[in-house]
Amino acid sequence: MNTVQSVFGGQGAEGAQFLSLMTLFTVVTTIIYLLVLAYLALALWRRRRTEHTVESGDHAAEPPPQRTALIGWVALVNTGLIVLTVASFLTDRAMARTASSPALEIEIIGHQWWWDVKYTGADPSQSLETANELHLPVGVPAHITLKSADVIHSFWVPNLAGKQDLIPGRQTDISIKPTRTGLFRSQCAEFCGVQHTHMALDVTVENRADFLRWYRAGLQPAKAPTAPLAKAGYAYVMTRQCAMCHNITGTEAGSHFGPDLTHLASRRSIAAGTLPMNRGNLYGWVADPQANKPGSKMPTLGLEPNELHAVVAYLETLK
Amino acid sequence: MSAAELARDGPTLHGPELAARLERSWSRDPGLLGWLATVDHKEIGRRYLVTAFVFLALAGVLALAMRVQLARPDQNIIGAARYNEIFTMHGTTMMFLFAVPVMDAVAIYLIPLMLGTRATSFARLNAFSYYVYLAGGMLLWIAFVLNVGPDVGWFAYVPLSGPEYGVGKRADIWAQMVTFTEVAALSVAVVLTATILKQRAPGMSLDRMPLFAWAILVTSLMVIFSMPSVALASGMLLSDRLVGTQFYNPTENGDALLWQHLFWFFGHPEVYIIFLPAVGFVSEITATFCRRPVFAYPVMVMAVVAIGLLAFGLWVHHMFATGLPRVGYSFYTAASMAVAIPTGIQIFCWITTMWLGRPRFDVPFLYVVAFIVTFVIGGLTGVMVASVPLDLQLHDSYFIVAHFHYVLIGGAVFPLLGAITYWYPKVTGRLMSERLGKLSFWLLFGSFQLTFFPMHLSGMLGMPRRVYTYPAGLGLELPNFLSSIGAFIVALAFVLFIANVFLSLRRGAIAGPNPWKAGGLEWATSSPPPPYNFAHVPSVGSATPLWDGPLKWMSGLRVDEKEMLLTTVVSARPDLREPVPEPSIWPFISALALTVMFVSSIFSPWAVLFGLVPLGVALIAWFWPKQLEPTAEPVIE
Amino acid sequence: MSSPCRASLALAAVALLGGCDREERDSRGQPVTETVPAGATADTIYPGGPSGSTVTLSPKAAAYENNAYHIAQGQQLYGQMNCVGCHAHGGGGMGPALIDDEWRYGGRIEQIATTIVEGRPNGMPSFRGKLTDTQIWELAAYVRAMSGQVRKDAVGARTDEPSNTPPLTQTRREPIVPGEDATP
Amino acid sequence: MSDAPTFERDLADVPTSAFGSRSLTWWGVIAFMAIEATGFALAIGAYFFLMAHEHSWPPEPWLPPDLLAGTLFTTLIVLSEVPNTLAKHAAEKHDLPAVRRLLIVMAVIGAVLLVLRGFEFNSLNVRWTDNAYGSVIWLLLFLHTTHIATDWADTLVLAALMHTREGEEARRFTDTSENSLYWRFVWLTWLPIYLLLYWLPRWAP
Repeated sequence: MNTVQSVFGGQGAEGAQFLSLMTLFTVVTTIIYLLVLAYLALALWRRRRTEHTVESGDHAAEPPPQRTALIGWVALVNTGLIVLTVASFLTDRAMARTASSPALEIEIIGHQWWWDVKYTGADPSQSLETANELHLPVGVPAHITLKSADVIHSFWVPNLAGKQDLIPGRQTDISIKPTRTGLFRSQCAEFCGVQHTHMALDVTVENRADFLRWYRAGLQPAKAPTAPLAKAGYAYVMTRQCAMCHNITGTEAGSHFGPDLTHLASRRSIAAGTLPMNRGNLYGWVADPQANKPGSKMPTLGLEPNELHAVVAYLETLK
Repeated sequence: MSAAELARDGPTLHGPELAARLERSWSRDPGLLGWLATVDHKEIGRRYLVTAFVFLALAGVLALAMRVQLARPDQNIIGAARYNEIFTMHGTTMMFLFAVPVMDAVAIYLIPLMLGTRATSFARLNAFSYYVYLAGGMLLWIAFVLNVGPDVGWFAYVPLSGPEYGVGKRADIWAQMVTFTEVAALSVAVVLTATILKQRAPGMSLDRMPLFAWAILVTSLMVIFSMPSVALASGMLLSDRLVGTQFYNPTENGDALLWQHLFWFFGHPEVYIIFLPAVGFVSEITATFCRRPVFAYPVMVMAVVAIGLLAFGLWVHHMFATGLPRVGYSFYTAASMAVAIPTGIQIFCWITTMWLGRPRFDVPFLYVVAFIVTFVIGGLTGVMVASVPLDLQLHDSYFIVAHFHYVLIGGAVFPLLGAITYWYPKVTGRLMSERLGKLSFWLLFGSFQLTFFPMHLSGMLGMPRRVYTYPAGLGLELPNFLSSIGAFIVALAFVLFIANVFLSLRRGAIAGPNPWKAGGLEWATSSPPPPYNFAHVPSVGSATPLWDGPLKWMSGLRVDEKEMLLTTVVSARPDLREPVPEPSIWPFISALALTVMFVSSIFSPWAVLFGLVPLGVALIAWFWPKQLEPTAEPVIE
Repeated sequence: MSSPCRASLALAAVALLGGCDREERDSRGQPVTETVPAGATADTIYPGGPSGSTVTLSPKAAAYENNAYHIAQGQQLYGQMNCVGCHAHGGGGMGPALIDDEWRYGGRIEQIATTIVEGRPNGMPSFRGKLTDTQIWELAAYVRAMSGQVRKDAVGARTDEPSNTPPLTQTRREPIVPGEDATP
Repeated sequence: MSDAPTFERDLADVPTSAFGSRSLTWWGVIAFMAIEATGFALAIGAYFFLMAHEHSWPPEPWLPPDLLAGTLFTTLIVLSEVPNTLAKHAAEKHDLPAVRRLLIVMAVIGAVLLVLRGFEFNSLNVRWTDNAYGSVIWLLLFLHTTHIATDWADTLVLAALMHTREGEEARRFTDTSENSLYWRFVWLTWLPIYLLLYWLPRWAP
């Protein structure tokens, strides 16, 4: 059973509350279902003593025990539903309570087929922007503001909490309080176009120390390349197509239309979960993105082999 | 001729001679023109049924294509763009071109027979509705073949289907197809409502009406009050895409949620519009095969009406994840839970009918049992997703795909197949084969569970809806593989069912008027019924006329002119003799003019104006009254 | 029943033949020979640039001119590549207006493509090497759509931005006669 | 059915046409009214939904529609109820000459109303492409205009019909009374739209 992307994980406070409510619902509904099946089975295969049919002449008869049974059944169904409704309402309030004291402010902007993740704090100099990855300190309630830049997407980390849509022109939010560490995978849940399938987000819940170490590393600009091949790659990236769409903090590439590449090499996947991060996939992606993610906004550049080696070498320095 | 000499049925004129004369005045002329001009509800009902099943087969093939693509992880048999087109076509065809029209088909065919009348009201409007529906279906599928098929999902959320991101004419084709099918469904709803309220056999007061007629009445009223919502929404989407209005443009104070509100205000009643006729089928089949009327008739009627009303109050449960205020959501949770009560009552009443009666395990009854076993699972998963915290995890995942296939296939297609097997002898005069019927039933029931139960699991393992592939290692391989295997067996079961339908046309046992010894009025006429349904007007004394003593009749309807009896709404006392419209080619021509107007309005908004001229001419010709000989009827009654 | 079926099948067959290129979604873009020498000049963005050869009528023009998918991509690129900065939403500003039919360097798609690749004096930067071939042609297709020279059914009525340009479907102008060079 | 079936009653004496809810076409008209009423209600719902998004209604620089054409239109359409009711009573009394005259009057009124509606479209002070406010205002006016146009065409056809020999037919009088009923529905749906289009922008804060 996978623990990376599943509602059974329950590694978030909201996820755990979902599991307990789901168990209650499953138990109650299973009992009701078994009652229905039992009554159906009995009705179909019981030994007939009395029968009220056309053949027996009194087909219109409706004996009183059945009427009281009907009233009893309605009462049972009503109580079951009331119990479930109240339980659902209480769980909903409990979930809202974790939202009352957020300690971490995050803003996620959905684009056609990738996630722009910004850690917006009170101090602008401490704000960090990354793409397609989300790091959360365990035990710290995070308040995520959700916006969309184009169509409706939906932010859903099954292991941690329920989903919320990202709607253009509106600002929605979600509060997540991770309770156990782990590596999780989130996927866009609202159909948003050709590559809705490859719009994933790698979620990492770690203890506070690791989180702060990652955060401080993220704040650092990209280091200038030293190796000659990486330098050639740097020259290509800065002067050709890459700089027109991507941002690499600390270099002239400053456009925000494509995902932020400042710390690309330290991420777990490429192109919003399309390919796991390794050298071979980097080559495959940069050489021909349209083959791996057809319809993606990243064009196939038609790089020469030497340019390809240079660019990949440079990208690998962006730790 | 004065009123007295007009030929009328009665003691002086009955039996074969009457049948021959009625046959002459009620049948249409042969050939293509006659075929296009028919207003006989039985012919239109059959055409609706055949067309709806053709669309079911087409959409089913698309489902198989999707399952092939999803059988193994990271497959690329079908590209992303093509897969999006396929699942959009599958959803749109099943919802708009199969589910609603097939229920209309059976209702159009059966309601006049069940009510003991000779035709539906507004017979020409009925014919018109079929051609408009056919044109809508052809528009969608010809566009799909021409690589212009919609790829924005069957509910086409804006802004993906809007002018900026809904590229080309794809979403326009979808929106215009919705306009076609909604005009057709509204026309049928008007026809059925008027027929049920005004044309019941004398004595069939509201509390003696068959439960299927109640279900269709409530369904038609739901169509009348919900379909304008999707008409408005798709009209506004078309105007956004073609003339630049700003309804859904977030930057010009439009709102993407306006589309979701308007669409789901129609969307949820839509799924009950599909479900309630199936409730009618189950009630009729259970009554006949348990040899007694359904237990607690008034409670069943109130349950159907309650579902009809509640369905309008819970559309926001489709929008739990859009960030609307949480307090509002809890109202919709309660409303969504409440709609489970009438359904629960109906399930209880059906099973009590089985308890009190003596069930006969023929194929229709097997489908009813399969309906109860399957639909209750779907209903209970529905109760789960009615709760906000659960829905936030389960919404837009394959859990929802499992839920709605359980309630739509389990809740509507199983009763539909049972209904077809049950009324097949009335339509064709021959019984379907019991052996082949049971084989295809068990194959379908088993493979259905194999296909759709694993989807609950793949949904909870985080597989979102509408993904054309999924990565390996998430535990999704097994459930998806099982679903794909199951899908092909479901297809095989359907092929067997269709084979049974065609084989029994010639090799089925001769059925006669009432093979199942049922109690409804439709079993009082011959199989297949003559064009005029009943030689004389039947009069009803109880809810199951054929079970309560010999049938009594009323005479006096004209013979050489098409005429039927109107009765008062509540107690069905004879009220008026209404002439039935003659076959006419004009409904077909009006539908053609409407099609030209709608399709060309996708390409230029002026077409709406210029298209009105031919449409107006055709409608005038349609409504222009037939030249009655002035002396035939005394003018002042 | 059979004759109408045969008629509808024949109709469907005929419809099958008329394939619809307006909707073709080829996101990769055929790897076509560079229409202009694409030497890796390390020049930064500056107006004018070396006067390359004017572009011959390229076969790609047809693929992009009336294709809804490419025009929509061009529309998004127009916003992203900051063409709005000088040309606004087509009304012009520092740069010339694009929604009229005054073309200093030619109104045909390949002439617009050349303008984007070469850059022009008085401020139009050269995008050679900055954008892929496909992107340049998509931008050129969208610019033509803004001036109303594109079939109305290939263009969306509005964008999801504030509505300052009249809807594209309402700006109907007679297309420039191909072949006749529109430079004044 | 071997021998003659037992007959309970003979229906020869049952009338063949009647007015009001006894006639089948009355139910058809009511059903279509229900459809259009739902459509209008939802369009008005969309109006309020979009209004909630604006800080001011109509949004800045746009002015509310001018009152002249709209008010003229409303007074005329309300006044048209007089000939409309007369036509309905005349039809129910089978008074053919009166019905013929009144249908002509209604047709002329319909034409004048459509001309006034043209001026109304001109006096909205906003284009449908300007913003959501403009779009929803044009939508409401366009929906009601199709409403008037369809009933006007129906009145024209009915007027022509009543002038032929067909006019004496009992069913045609039923059609005329139901057409008047539908016209009553047309101007009843106009009143709320008139308030929303012309007065709410002036009253709203």
